Amino acid sequence: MILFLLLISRHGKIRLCKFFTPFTTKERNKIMKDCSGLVIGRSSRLTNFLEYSDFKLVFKRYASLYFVTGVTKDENELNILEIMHHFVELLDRYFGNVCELDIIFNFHAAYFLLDEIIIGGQVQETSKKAILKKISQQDLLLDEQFFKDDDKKK
Amino acid sequence: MSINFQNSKRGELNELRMELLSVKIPKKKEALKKIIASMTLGKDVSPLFTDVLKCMDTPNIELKKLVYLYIINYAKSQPDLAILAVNTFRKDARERSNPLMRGLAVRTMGCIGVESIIDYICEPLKDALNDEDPYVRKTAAISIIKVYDISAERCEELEFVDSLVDLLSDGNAMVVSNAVASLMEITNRRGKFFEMDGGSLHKLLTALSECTEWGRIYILDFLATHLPEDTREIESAIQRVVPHLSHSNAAVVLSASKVLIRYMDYIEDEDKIKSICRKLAPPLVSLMSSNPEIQYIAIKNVNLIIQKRPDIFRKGDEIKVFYCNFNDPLYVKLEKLEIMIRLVDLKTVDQFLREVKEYAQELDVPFVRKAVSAIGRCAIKLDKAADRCVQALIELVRTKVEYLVQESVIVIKDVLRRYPNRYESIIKDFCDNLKALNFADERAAMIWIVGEYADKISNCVLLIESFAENFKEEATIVQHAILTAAVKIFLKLEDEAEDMIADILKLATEEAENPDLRNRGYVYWRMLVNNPDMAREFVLEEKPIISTQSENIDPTLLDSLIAYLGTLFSISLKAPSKTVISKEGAKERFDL
Amino acid sequence: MSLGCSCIYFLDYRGKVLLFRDYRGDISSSEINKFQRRLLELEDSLSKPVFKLKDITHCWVGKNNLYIVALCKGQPNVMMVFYFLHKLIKVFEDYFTEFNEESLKDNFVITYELLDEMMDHGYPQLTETTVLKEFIKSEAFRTAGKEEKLTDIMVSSAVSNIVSWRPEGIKHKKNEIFLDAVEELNMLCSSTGNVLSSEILGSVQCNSMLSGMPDLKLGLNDKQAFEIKGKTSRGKLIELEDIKFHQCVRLAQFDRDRTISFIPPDGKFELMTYRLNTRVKPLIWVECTIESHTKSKIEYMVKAKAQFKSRSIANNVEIYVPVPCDVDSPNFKTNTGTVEYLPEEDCMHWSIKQFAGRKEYLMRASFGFPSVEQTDREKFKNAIRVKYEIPYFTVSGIQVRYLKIVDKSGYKGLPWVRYITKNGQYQIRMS
Amino acid sequence: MSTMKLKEFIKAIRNCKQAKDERAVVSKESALIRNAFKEKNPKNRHRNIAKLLFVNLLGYPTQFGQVETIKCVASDDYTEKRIGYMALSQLMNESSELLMMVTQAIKNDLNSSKSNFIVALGLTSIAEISTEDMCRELYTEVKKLMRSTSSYIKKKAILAAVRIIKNIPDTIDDFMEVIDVLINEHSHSITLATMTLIQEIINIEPERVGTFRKYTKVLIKILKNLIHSGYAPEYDIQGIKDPFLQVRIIRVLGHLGEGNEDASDDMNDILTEIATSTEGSKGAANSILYECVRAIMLIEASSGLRALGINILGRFLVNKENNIRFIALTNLHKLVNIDYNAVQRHKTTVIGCLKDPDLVIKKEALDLIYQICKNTNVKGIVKELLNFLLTAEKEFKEDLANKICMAVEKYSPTKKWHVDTVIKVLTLAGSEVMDNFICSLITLIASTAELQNYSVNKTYFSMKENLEQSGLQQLGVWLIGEFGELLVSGQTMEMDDTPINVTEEEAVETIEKVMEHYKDKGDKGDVIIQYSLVALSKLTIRFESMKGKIQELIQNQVHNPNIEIQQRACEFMKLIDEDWDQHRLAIFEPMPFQGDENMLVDATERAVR
Repeated sequence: MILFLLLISRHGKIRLCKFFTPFTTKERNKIMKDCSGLVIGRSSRLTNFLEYSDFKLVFKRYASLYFVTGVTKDENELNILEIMHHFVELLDRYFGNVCELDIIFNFHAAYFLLDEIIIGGQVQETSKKAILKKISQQDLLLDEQFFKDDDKKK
Repeated sequence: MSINFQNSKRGELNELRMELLSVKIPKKKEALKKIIASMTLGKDVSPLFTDVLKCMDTPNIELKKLVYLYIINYAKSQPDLAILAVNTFRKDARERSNPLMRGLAVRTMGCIGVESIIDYICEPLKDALNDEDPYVRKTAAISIIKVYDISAERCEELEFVDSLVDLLSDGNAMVVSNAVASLMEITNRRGKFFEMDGGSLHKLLTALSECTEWGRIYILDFLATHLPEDTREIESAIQRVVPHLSHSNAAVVLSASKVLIRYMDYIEDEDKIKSICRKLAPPLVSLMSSNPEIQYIAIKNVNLIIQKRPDIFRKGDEIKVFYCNFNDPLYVKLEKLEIMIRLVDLKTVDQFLREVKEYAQELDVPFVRKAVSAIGRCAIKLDKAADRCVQALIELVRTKVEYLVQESVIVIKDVLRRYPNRYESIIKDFCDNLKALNFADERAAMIWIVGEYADKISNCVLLIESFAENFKEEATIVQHAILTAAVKIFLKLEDEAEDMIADILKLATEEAENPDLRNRGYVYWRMLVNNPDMAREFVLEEKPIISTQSENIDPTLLDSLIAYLGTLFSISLKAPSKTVISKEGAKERFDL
Repeated sequence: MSLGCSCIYFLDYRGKVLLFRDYRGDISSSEINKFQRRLLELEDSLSKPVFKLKDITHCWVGKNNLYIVALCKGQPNVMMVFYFLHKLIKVFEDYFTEFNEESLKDNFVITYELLDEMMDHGYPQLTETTVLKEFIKSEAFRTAGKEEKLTDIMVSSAVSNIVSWRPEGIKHKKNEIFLDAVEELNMLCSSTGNVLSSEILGSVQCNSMLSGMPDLKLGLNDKQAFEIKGKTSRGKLIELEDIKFHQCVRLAQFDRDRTISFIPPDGKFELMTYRLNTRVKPLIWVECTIESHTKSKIEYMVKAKAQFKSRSIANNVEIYVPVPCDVDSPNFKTNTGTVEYLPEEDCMHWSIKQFAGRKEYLMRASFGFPSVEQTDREKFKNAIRVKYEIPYFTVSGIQVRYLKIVDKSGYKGLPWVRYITKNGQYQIRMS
Repeated sequence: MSTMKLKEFIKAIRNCKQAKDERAVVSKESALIRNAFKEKNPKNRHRNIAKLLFVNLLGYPTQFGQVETIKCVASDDYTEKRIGYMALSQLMNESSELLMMVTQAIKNDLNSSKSNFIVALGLTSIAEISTEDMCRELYTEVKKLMRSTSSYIKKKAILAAVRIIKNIPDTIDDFMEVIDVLINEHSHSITLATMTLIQEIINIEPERVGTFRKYTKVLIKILKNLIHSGYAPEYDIQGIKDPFLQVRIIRVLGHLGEGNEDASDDMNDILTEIATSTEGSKGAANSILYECVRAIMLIEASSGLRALGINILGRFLVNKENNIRFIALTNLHKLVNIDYNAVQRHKTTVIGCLKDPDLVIKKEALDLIYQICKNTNVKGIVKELLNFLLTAEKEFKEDLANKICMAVEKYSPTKKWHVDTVIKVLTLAGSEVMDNFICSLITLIASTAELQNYSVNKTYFSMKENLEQSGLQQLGVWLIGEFGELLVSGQTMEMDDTPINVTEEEAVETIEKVMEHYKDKGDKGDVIIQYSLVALSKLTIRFESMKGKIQELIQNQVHNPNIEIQQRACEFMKLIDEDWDQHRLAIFEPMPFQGDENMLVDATERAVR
């Protein structure tokens, strides 16, 4: 299973973090700090996997963001790369040509999207169409005021 | 980057080129500013070199300076291009009406780092050395190092080094001081070649009080490495240097102190020495109210100075100056603590302890640890105050804060070594906090204490057995500590500890892989079998008492460091010769 | 031994190079990347200002979101390097009024010119703004003025003179000089009111607007000066512990008979600094008691007392008292001044515009806590900081007895003198 | 009260140039939010929580928002609820007491009839943050929802169940019957979730795999249908049909076939088909091939199928993408014990991987090479590895040096070769080699009489030229101490048969130099000084003439602040005293070594004698 997913900027800022299983705050902070250190600046030609503590890190850089997952040792690393790509494509479709700024200012939307793709560290839906449909239905339910205030990019 | 720029923005370069060709000077200026802006961003604008050169021949000084800036940038990396400008430089260097221009030309030419430049530069440089304007001469003086760096041989051949010596007699102090800087740098390359006589000393001392603050540093540093031979000259030099302790520039103060401390070695009159020492203290203390960076350098240097001349801070209350402020950066705090330990004496120890205990409550763990160990080091240093220090340590241990306990154990071990059998009563407090000892060093220290004070610790056998539970997994240092402690306990308690010693010796000889540990095990075993009384004499013998002397720098090293106060040597505490030799050896990165 | 440095870099807060000047060309341009990496690895407070990587020494200073880094080879005089870096900042401040990323970018041409003139081959040269301004004009001045001819700009006569800080031919309509004697009181007190350490850092700031090449003599109530000259004084004499002078002051003469004589630079400069170690009691004493401290509430009683003569008044008194990091619902009661909660500094800030001597004021504060406790709530007992200014008053009692101004043109210059005392590092530990 | 909107707040933070500015903005806003919470004003509550989420992302404390988060979850307003749920997993870890408070609210939401989305929020939070107690409270609801008519709810309920069984394994029985129904549903997401649940049950209670074996045929059919189905854009990735689902089913099949011939036979065809016909060089295809290989290695595969699997790995090994090569290396590693010969065939390629600039690949390749090592090929392999040791960068050097030592220790055909090789490693990377290899080398030499002369001479000359290699010095110093007389015997010949002459003086000087070099060099240096002291004291009985010099060297250490060094120095200073001449001989005799049957008896006897 996937234990956590982090989006880290080139400068080491955490843009999104989701822990699918409980970690203490101390553990979380250590993971975030270590991951930034391990991943940033790694040449894209090198392997996208690293051993870390008693799990594996699978990561990939998309534009200015590093997508980093920690997965259990029994996971299929290549499949995890595909899952991350799945997420990236969905972000892209939802925001329309997504960039780091979209995720910074609409981090909540990115979390909502993630909730429809992965639950508890397991893939729950592989159809992009189905996911986007459910998301737009939920967006309709949201308080208009909330989004008007915060002016979601469409 | 550069390829990218040329390909996609060829148009931009062309545009700039057109602007450079314009007859209107403001337009040219604008173009050059843009070029320099690109240069600043790291873009390659060298394709414009020839076009820029064409603008060089202009009566407009601002434009000219812009061209110079451009050339300076490429002078080092692309000397072949830069040499194209050489004719204009030569012309500018002969520009009679404006010394600024001449200076600029000589200065910039020296930056072109190819040997062939020397052929072009030697004549204008010679002229410049004799120029009527001091601005040109002071620039030429520095330019000689540049030529020396390009080719030392040619520089000697052309007698530039000798001209430097002549410049020491120049009427302008700034010229003299720059010549001194050059001389010193060349000395650094080829060894000392200039002997100072009374005449040159006098000239330097005259220049010293007339030149800029920076020039004073050059002259003072020069004096620190070139000692006059005659004691009378030394005394007169001292007299002229002392006033510089009042200079507002911290580097002048430090360099002046350096000269004084070195020269003092050659004075025999104790009163004179005392009077100089008295003058040294206040300016050094004042450095503590500067920027943190300057404070840091100053503290490091003060630490050396007071090792050399402990009587400088005689008043006794100087220690207060080094108390840590809440907002001092960590690197300053740590160094201040070092000085505090050096300065603390029986008069100030109470304040010191109050102060350091305060630090031990702070949040910054490295600082707190250092504060704890400072208390211990103070105990070791001051026999009569040891009681108070130990009491302070006990208070800290009783807080049960993990890192306080850990650091205390390590330092109390040394206190016990310094004062055998004086503080056994405190051991109980440490025995109550064994759980906090997470690291090998602390455990080894604790085990040593148990072994050493076995007769005072009723459950010492049990303690050693529990430490030995994971014997195989323990760090080697802990294994050794257990072995030695077990032997000591056995020698003291005999029968009571028989089972334990058998177990431990078995662990150390039969089960251990480490030959060193096994060696030790066998040596003890054979001793015990052979002649237990002999073992008792060897193992339990009182060890020479450690002292704080070991914290002092070796006197010969200290003397060589004193000659380099203010420089990197004084920060890294590496002996000058050693650092130079171990150029290759210093591959690994080390922090200062 | 080489004293100087090889190159100087200006980096933004992320470590990106804004501009640099390579003086010696003996250090590869990739070296600065190592500095950047170290910057990212360590927080400022952890990184020492000077460190060595292989054979290259890095010296750095941080200021206004910028880093100024000097790289050196061999054995630089690091004290000189740091003093130069600070001087550099000072000159840029004089030129651009502010020293920051924008001003540097806006003035990069002048910045290069200054870097070229202030240092040659790693050796500091001319660093006095007044002198530099003679031949490096600021941008604003340039555009306003007419186009310059080669002959228009000359090296400052100061370079050729023995007086390297003052050009000839300065003219002022009114010949005046202003002296400010400013004293900062550094003080560290324990919570019980014991003064742990205290010192006075004094300085005499000048603003000279005198014509020609005036020669000045300053007379202070310096005890040693009176002793040397065998005079007696009616007023109080003080013992100045360590005096440092601007380079214009004739040090040898001072050393001989404690006469402060000098030809001043034009405009503002710091003539001298001095230090006194006399024991003084805190001018503003703050006592802070935490009256109750529970899981849901904390209450403070803060008492401030002015311990100086009643005819003096302290202006802009600001008292900062630390509070736990997660308080809410601040509530303050006081009859004097205003109080606010400064969450960004985890303290409350009590400011009193005017605080007369011998007066005492009281303030009570209470805060609530959220029900879920933040882990480091209890770690708030830092020092209380106090800021203030007291005009017409110096702690040391320093006095300017006279200022003689002699110029060969014979004009009569007017000296003006002011006194002020301020806080320096002024901290009172909290119990 | 703060009036800043979320977006403005984020902007304000982005405008900060320095950490301290950012801290200031965050603390001010946090203080305002604390106040707003205190005032119990629900207006803007969700906005404040959203801001706290951002603050949390930046790494600042947000504990004070926990109570309010719970209120949000319990709110009737959907927006508040959704933000509240989002905050739940971000802000509330560790506070299980507070989580208990939220259980009732989740229960209500699971039973909500208002909207499926509300039910979904509850289910998601169970899957991610639930504690054991929460699971007990809520599992009946989850079980019910697993039979929901909405597949949207159903799939989430199944995944929530995955979490529940992890927290309370004894609920597995309750879920088994549901799986019987779920397995026959024809929906990608339901099948996917069901596979995940089965997988998790097998992980927790491996013995249950037998019960699931009855699904083998159904699963094969589902997989077959999936592969053979027509083009479905919804599920197509790079021309592959739902790779996520394929991977999941194959993984479960692998478990079902493990140790069971029948089930393995059943899946032989489908796995063969996937292994041969999955096309495409992209990630999706490779991820399926990889999963397929894993399954093949797990089940009782036919020889043909196994060959196919090994073939795929062989192809992976020469792939230009590092990720794929990495996969090949890790899996060949697992294969070594199953099919050594198949792996051994790739030896040259694997050694070639040591040239890769990628440290991860290098380390993996090194591990694999070590696995391939046997008594028969160790010499050849180590020879190649030593070449790499010359050029290896620091990070890799340590691994490489120690792996070589491990291989030598385990497979060395002769003792002499063992000694030669480890000394070579110590010469090239002596400061990287772990202590235990040096220790075992010493043991080997000490217990092999015929090698002692050779080893002490060889080491003596290398150590003089490699002062920096601490490990080599450690070895050398020990050998000189123990076998010093062999070094100065003059009986050892060089290659050209000239005798080697080392004097006692030279030998002691060598130790002196080592001690000088390693003084004040920290812990590692102290260890070498400790070794040196022991060596010197042993030499007092071997080099009588050097006693004075040795005494001087030991005397230098009696003030050493290191306790162990001081202890040794003091003991040895006493021992050197003439009074103890007779005893010294017995005490410093060569140490007996393991393998010496009577080593203890021996030691005591000799000591007594």
